[in-house]
Amino acid sequence: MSNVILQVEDLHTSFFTRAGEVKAVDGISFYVREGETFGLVGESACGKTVTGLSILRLLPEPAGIIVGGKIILEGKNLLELSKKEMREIRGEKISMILQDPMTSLNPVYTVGDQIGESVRQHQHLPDDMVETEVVSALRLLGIPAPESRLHDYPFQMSGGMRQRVVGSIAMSCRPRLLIADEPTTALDATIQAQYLALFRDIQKQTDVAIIFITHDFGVVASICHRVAVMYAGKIMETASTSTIFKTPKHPYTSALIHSVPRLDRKDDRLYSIEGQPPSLLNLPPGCRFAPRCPDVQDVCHKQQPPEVEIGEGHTVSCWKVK
Amino acid sequence: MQEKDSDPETAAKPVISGLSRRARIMRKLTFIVPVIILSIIILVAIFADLAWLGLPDVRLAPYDPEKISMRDRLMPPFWDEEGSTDHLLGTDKMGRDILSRLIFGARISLSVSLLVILITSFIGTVLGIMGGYLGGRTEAFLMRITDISLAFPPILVAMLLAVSMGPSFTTVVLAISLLGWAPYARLIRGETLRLREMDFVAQARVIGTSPFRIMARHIFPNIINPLIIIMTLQIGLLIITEASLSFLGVGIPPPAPSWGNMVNDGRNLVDTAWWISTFPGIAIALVVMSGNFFGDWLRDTMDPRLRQL
Amino acid sequence: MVRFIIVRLLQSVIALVGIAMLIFVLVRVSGDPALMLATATSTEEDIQQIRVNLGLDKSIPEQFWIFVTDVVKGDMGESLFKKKPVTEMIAAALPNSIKLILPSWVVAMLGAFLLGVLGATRRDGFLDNGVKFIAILGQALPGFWVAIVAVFIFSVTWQLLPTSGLGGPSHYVLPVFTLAFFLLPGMMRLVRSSMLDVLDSEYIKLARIKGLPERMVIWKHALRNALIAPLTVAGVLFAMLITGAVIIETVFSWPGIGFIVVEGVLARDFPLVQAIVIMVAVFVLGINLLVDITYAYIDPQIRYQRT
Amino acid sequence: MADILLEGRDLKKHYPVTKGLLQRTVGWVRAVDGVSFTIERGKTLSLVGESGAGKTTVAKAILLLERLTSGTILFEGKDVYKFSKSQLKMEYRPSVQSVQQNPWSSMDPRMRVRDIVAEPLVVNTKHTKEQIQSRVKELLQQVGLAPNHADYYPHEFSGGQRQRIAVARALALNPSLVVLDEPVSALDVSIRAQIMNLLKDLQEQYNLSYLVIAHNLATVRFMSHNVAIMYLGQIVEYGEAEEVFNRPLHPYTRALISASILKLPEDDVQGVQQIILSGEMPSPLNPPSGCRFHTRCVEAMDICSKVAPEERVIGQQRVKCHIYDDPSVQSALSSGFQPGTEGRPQPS
Repeated sequence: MSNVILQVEDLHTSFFTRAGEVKAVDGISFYVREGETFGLVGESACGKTVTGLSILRLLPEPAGIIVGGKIILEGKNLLELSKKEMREIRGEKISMILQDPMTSLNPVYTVGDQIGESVRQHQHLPDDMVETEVVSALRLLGIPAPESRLHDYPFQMSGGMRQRVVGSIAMSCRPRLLIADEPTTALDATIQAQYLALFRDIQKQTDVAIIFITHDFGVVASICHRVAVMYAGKIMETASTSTIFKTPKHPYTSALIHSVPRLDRKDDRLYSIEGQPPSLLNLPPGCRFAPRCPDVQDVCHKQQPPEVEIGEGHTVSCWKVK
Repeated sequence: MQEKDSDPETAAKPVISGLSRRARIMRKLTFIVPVIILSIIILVAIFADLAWLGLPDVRLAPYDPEKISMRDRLMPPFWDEEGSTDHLLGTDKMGRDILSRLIFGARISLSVSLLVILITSFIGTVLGIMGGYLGGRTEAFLMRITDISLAFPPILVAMLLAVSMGPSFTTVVLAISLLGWAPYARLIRGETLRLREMDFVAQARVIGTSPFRIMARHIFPNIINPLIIIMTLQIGLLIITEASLSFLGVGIPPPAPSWGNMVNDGRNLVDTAWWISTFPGIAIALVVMSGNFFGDWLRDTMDPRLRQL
Repeated sequence: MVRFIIVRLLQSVIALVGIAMLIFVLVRVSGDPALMLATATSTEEDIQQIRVNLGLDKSIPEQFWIFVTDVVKGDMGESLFKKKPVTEMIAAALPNSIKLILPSWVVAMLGAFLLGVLGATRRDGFLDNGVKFIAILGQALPGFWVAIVAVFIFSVTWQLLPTSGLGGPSHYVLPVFTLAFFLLPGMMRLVRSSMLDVLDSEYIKLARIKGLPERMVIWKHALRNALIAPLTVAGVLFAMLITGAVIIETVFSWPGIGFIVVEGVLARDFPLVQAIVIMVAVFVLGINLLVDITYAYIDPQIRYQRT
Repeated sequence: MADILLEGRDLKKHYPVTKGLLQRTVGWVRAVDGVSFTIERGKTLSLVGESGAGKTTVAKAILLLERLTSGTILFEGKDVYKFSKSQLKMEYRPSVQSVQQNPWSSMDPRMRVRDIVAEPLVVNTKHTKEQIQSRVKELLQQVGLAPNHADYYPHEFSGGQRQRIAVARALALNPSLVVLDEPVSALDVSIRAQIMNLLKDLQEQYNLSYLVIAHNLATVRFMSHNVAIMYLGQIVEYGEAEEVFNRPLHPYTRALISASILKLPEDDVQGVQQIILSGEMPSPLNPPSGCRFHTRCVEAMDICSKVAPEERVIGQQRVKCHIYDDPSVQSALSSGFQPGTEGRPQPS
């Protein structure tokens, strides 16, 4: 078993707004191993993106604040680092890919500039060496004719190609951990399949640990080794991908998977979870999913269930599971 | 590139505006103070005298603004040893009471601004919406007009009209409005172009709604926010323009007590009778500042996206 | 790029013709210059005679045609009062205007960009509120009042600077700073809001993800993108100042274009006024075109779109 | 012959590409290049494809938001472009409605829900205010919303609720065809299921025809009776949904299915081999010669880059691919041979 790169313990992140404290992430814990893709999956406003931003400590100023917990990377708690130390880690030890390739690249600088910038920032190489690094980063992401493409501007490239450039920027300093926030949501299905296959290879070559944030279960199935299902700021269940799909224990996980339309069979009616996700301003006291849960008991409304480990790496937070 | 499966989380992110406590108090101030100042000045302008009620001699101002009394000319404000409480803010070189002239000046400045705002916003909105939604000739015509209006600062136009039609209240209003609607048209056109691309306009066309009804029922209600914001910001600008015209002698004809005239009266007496120009200057600044503060506050609360106004 | 320039030139010419017609009619309508020239003793025939040799008896379209053909030949008519070709008078006044406008514009733009960017990067900080206050103050105080007060303080009481007129560098200080003080606020707010929009964008977030120092994120990535919108306004502002600085020129009796325009209008010297307005229009439209071309150097995408 | 409500015959929409000084047209973007299909009454046809396929352009043409370059649209057998203004207003407009993709921009933020849903009635009918209001309440109930929701503004609703309001508005004039442009792609997974069930129930209840524009194949399989797979402005495969999904003929359809299917790496789903397409999506400005898919097709032959394939009919399915030029291959197929899993069928 490869060693653990990142350990998140009881992370609490809130946004302090005029309307009150929005508990975006309310106590989550998980770990990611070297060479492993860990999925953070859930519907909108479940806190998956906020978790990613908290790890990099890039929450929007001044509202977003990490109010509790630890984030340990190779033995160091990132929350105790100075701003300068944290900046050295961003881009070198941990990097991130954002969702929309159309807006992630600066329109007025060439692709080569934008990749070379992070290489120069972290590796302090002479200029000729920087160019070879840039070309190798572009080649790693399978971009054809990298020597000429690095002089192009972002608007001269298709969405898929730009997302590869963003990938090159992220991998240019061979980080230990890559956070990918919905990188393929804006891409077409066939281009998405290409992108996911590409990252499976990159992971084999570089052994980089990946936190893959998505709302699409198809993506989870094709690239993640282990998955955490999030709902309203908490992790409901964490398990290997096949366990999540085949033998989920938490009612929300099974309901969610059940309501995804399948391509390999014809359903005449889809299972749908009734009601609406809770507002993060006034969360229900007990289990967050209680108001919509088919197997709800009255204890669920009163108290939050503890996180119980029911198998190797399989944890669930639900009163139904002992 | 059509967006596939756009992740709803990014689209429905909760509005997070974490203003610190001090900033929040500042925001309240930028609302309350200007509103108080503006309402005082509006009341003063209305009740300067009750002529409009048929009682010409009942007035708020202590004296008739144009009554000349050479005996007490160039009297400093009351706190000065030569000053007296009869004329709280002193008198000008013709002995006219500065305070009364300020009060009546408020009526002139506000009425000019209000009238110009109504005219220019109406023309600007109509042309802006038609130019933005219908495009084609109206838009080309509009763009050429805005080019032309760049070369014609209001002051030049005003001078020409004042000289030809003789300086008067209507000349000033006409001069500023002649090209004053261009900024409204430009902004409303931009907003209309943005709204025209939105789905609900396409939806209205699908059910066969006429272009006129789309402009009136869908486009217009959605541009009221930016319109109100420009109007409040214009109050200050127009008062300065009116004052500048009077200062150049092409605005409201003396002896009418427009603030511009008053500053002009005291122009070369600055060292001996400083108060003649200073008090109208402060009055102008107060009104303009309140207008701008209130405009800023409105913009931030109504639609922060319109920051560039 | 060539096609784009030609189309823009065509548009400018159309606008220029529009301006020429507008001013031509406006001046004719604003009273009868012949009366101004007539002395107390001149009889009705004399006045009619003045009108004839000024060509005012013909219909306005005819007069316009004659005027256009003259302009093409480089003769924009003669000032009624100074009896000198109008172009000569403009040639004398324009440099003075430029000497006033250029330094004020540069001071205002530099100030606006610096304070705008600093205001945007330290939101709601002490500096940001200070910047906002100057902006509102600057727009609130009427230009002429600030000029008068400045003259009163610096020239009259402290006798540091001359009260008016052209001359050595000390003559420039007051007019330049009062004009700059008038220009600064509008530009500063525009730069601040354009900067705030850019700082919200995804590529700035990616720049921070790369671990770049904050100053590099702001001065390299954000500033260049934030320049685009304010640039157009800055260009137009410069052009409008030619006639816009009339107040500062009158207060400081600075012999620029604004100054002679005021005299021209009051004296109904319509050839002078016409020539100035058209010359200013050429200047304004020219700068507008220049600004559009520099766009291409800041934003490569526009450069590609236009070739 | 099924009861055909609307038919598209050889629809084309070309945008001129201009260059140089006098805006000379140097080329054409053939966004929609010869598309034909039929929508049967009470049934759903889906146009599926990736960006640049031209499916939204076809939808806009049917909604008369865009004018076609050529081709005809027949509504109940009559050519729509020959309709007079009043015919359009009385017959066509009320019976063809639409639901847009983005719930946040498909409704006027300044209008209350009551006026939004009522607008089609206000514009097209002479009903009194009371009649319209009672109809609005009835419509809201049908889409699962409470009557008092009529007094709220759009921003007070969640994405899912807004799509329900959009559906209520589309039903206001009892249409026969509803064009659904990506109706659920902007919604959360759990909400998506609610809306798709609602649309299906309404279809059965009112015998509605749907034209669905989508890129998510699983949603399409659940909603559709017939499906058209589009690539760069052309239909490459057309047929009954179940047949196309069970036995995809065109290599692009197989690649799309392989890319969209929810499959764990260790499982193998019967009949679906792992296809990862290479290369980038070609730009519609200069589409590849011959068959437009040849640059990315795993089974491309040299004829594919030269000649555009003819449309072949195999069983109920129509397909444009040179694999099926060989008649013996066609006969093998029509006797239930399963292409794809055992590689290409060898001509006997």
